[in-house]
Amino acid sequence: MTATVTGLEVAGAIEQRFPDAVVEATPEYAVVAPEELIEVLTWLRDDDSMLFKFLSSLTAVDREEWFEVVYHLESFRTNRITVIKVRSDDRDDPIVPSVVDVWPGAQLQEREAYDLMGIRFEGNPDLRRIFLWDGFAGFPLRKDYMNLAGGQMAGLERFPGEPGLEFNNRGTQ
Amino acid sequence: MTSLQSEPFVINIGPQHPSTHGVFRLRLTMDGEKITEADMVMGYLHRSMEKLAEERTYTQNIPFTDRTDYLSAMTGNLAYVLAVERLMEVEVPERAKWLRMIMAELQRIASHAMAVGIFANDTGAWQTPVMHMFRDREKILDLFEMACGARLTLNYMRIGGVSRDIPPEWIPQAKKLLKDLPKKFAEYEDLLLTNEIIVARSRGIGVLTPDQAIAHSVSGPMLRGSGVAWDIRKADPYAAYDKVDFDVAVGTNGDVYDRFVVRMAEMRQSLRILEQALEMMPEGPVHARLGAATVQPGGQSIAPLAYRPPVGEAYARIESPRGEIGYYIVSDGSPAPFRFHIRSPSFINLTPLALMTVGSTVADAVVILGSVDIVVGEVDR
Amino acid sequence: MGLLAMLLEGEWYDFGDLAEQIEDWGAPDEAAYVLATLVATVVILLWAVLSVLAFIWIERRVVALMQNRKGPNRVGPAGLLQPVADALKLLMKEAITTAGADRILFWAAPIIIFVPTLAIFAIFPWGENMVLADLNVGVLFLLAIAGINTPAVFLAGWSSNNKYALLGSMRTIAMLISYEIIQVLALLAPVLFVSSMRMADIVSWQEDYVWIVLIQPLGLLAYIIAGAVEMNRSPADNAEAESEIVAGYHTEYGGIKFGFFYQGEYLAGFAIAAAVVTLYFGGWTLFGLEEWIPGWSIFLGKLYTIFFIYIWSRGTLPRLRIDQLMGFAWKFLLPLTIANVLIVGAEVLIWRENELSSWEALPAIAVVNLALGVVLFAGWARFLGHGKGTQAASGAILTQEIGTVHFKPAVGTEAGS
Amino acid sequence: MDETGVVIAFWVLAIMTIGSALGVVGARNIIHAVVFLVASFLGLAGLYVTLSADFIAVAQMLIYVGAISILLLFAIVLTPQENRNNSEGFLRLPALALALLVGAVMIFAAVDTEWAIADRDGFEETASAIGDALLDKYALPFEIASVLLLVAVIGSIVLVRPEPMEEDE
Repeated sequence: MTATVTGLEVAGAIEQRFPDAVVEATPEYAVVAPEELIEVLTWLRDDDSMLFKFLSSLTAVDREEWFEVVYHLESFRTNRITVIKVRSDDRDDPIVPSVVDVWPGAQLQEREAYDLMGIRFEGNPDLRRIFLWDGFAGFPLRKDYMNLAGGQMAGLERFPGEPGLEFNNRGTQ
Repeated sequence: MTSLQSEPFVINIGPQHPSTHGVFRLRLTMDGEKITEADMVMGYLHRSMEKLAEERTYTQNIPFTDRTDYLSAMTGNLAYVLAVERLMEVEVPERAKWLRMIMAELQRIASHAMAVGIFANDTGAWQTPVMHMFRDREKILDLFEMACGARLTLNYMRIGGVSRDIPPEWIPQAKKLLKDLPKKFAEYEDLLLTNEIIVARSRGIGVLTPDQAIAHSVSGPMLRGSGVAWDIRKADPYAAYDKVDFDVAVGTNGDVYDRFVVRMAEMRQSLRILEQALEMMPEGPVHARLGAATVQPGGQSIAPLAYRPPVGEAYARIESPRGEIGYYIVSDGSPAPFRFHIRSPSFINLTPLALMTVGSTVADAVVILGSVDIVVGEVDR
Repeated sequence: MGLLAMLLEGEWYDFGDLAEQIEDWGAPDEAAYVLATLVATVVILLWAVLSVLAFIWIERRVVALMQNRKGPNRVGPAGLLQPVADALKLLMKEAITTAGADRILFWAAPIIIFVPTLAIFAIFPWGENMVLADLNVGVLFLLAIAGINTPAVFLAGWSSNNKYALLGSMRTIAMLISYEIIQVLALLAPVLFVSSMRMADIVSWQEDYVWIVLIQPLGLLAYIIAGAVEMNRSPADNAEAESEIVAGYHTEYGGIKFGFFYQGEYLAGFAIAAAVVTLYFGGWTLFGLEEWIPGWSIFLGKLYTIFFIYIWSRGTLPRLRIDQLMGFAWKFLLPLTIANVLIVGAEVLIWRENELSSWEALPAIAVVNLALGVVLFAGWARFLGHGKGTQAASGAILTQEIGTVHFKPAVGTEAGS
Repeated sequence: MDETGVVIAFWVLAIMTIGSALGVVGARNIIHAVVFLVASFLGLAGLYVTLSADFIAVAQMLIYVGAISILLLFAIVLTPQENRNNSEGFLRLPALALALLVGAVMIFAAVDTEWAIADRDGFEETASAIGDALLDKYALPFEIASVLLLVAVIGSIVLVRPEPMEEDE
């Protein structure tokens, strides 16, 4: 079975090595400060106790107050998986250090994150749109991308036919 | 002696091209026959599934997962459904686990047959191997049709189990298929594996060392072709993989030929799994009881139309024929996922394409692209 | 009635006799000669067009059967009218000339490619003395005409102003030139035995002694491979490798111009098959059977069987990369064919010098050539590093434990041949 | 071969050869010039046939039309774009006059001398005659020519071989 290294454990390990690198730690993930991100991730990859040599997936999430980039790391040798996050609360120009030097595999995924979410990765040599054409205005995956006049936000408050609440066909109150 | 003045020569392979397996463009800058630069242009099939999924309930998102990797819809369903079950801590009944594994392995054989056939076609074998492999793939698709009514975009799995149980005559037909497939695989192996020209066209081409493979987040037959024995069915057994005995096929040279050999060997291992699974599959329900079942107007009680998973996030990954397919679901308690991210193996396996093709010729670039075995639906999502 | 009787009598098909026949009817002698050649040319042209149409159908059915599917069966009974439908479609298609294309050359290229391949059929003996042009440099004429379409292919590629076409034509020229040398050397062996280049002499020699294929296996193998390259057929269809550069030098050609290319490819195939039959398989003779059956039906029967080999290889074999193909020609076939010519020269010399009777010489020559052929073929392949190291076909390792690395690449990059 | 057929063939081929030769000079596009050159080679091969030199005719077709034309085409493809086509030289008129002068002299010489018409008619086999001549009477020149060709081939390979330093950059 792949052992999951919980956010707290990995945060504890990082704390010893980089004192003020961890911003927040929960059982599911550990948030690292953007300034220390590259050193922490390189250490996670190379240190004998960690050996997280495989970047499984890199995802950008728009949490409305801030942007998050989530790194799922796997270690083949020790068969473990962990989640590291980094945040940027600058809404109009979020900048996050690029991990392409740590894992070249992140190249396409960072371009996708930039293309769909608008997060600029500092240090990525070839950061351009990957799916949409260059002239495309806006970043589709952002929560406020499709703000229609009536304030309709992305997401579904409730679904038609949900028991207990009276229901009208538009699915909104 | 001043060298001849020659300008670089840019050639576009795709988006409409017989061997790009879909709308995918490879812009090659060439110096004569040698490639000096390879740039990938994608997005022709980008439907922005991740945005659409935020507007639909968890159950309504299941059909999306078939349409990413439409050559292996079962594994797409399975990965998404496992992620949501991990989020909602749902316990799946035993028979459903076995059914999921059987369907995923059948899908792996069908998808690898397609990949190997198209690879032989890329080397110029004029569709003969592909036609033979289509004949076997048809039988598997008939089995899917019998189980869930569809052949390609199956939509067979549900959160907490599978949509319906298999009809009684399914297992005898599956067993008949399992009896004659080994003969067909033996036929392919001596038709293709030792064919002088296929060996000459694929041995030592597009080599990827294990460190490069791991560093470029490559997964699946490409990773195993480079000698790294990593298979999530063994490393993190899901469904019922821990109850069956099978091997992981690993290559030694990391070239196009080894990926092709690994896929052929994996097809045989899937047969082994299926033989054991068809014997050991227990009886029982195929769908977990989930929350208050809403009563449909016709009086038939079915699973609730939608669920509201607890706030939090979950990441589940399984071994699809193309590599590690993963679903990262973030839930904010509403009936629709807050963030729905697909870790698609075809997309990430393309990262080292430039590394592998630069320096080789156009003919090799096509064969290397064939060995990566991309499905553009999954690349562009 | 005289004509009908003559038709059935059986000798009418001797063009030589046909000329005297017409003279008896009192036509001036030049007119008889011209008329006989005209009739012969029309017959050959008709045969060429009809057999190409027939073979389009046969090939698609045969390759379909190899791929366990049906092949054309919609148009006409069992799809027989499919080639006719294709031809009509091509005729009616709009003749597009790409922008920026070199108009005159764009239109001239298909003609320049098609006409020589038709001209080759003039030198083949179809029957007793049924040969349109009885040149005593027959074999050399065959090579010269085959050489004409090399510049024509370049013109087609260059004038259609298209990247794929240019790349395709460059590849084709490189292939054609290097395999032309192999053809010259391979055809030298039969000429050495017969010591004449006249096709009729070669056929009569094979009738008296033995079919050259029995004493010359290596030469035949080299010529068949070179023939496959000459007509861009399967192991070497780099010119229009679909999976790579779309359709090679005839990418931009539509309509009847593409029809000419398509027909030219089949005719080149028939020409190579006819050459193989005449030079190696005893032309129209079949151990004395030709007294009863007309010579040309035997010739056509053999021709179509040899052509079947090319259909078969097209249906199954994948394509060699262009540099592997060139490596194969220069590093492998060239030394072999030169050695072959030397061996044959020595044998003929020994045979001529001490006047051995054909009963002693021929079996010995056959055995020597066969043995040497096999030894040279395998030995030279081994010498060039074929099959070992990176060339070995090996299976995958099956393992249970996870996370371990089994990477041990065989030394050296892929060998050229 | 009787008289009338050969005479007609000779005149047709002569006009074709001269015409395409003029085409080579006059063609604007250099690729057209090469095509005209190949046409004149073919015309020449035809003329050899009328002189019943069959081996030379077929050899001419094989060597000139097959190989030399490719050599020329490759040379053209490798020359840089700008100085490819015939440029408008101001020497056109003087060159024309000179050409006419030389032409007149040659025609006068051809018409005026008494050619010793060979009385050999009919058609013998020339291929074996050439073979014998090459190998016994002219064996030495034959060997020298082969050595020359060998040197040329080796020279071309040395020129084209990529310098080692460029190899492992």
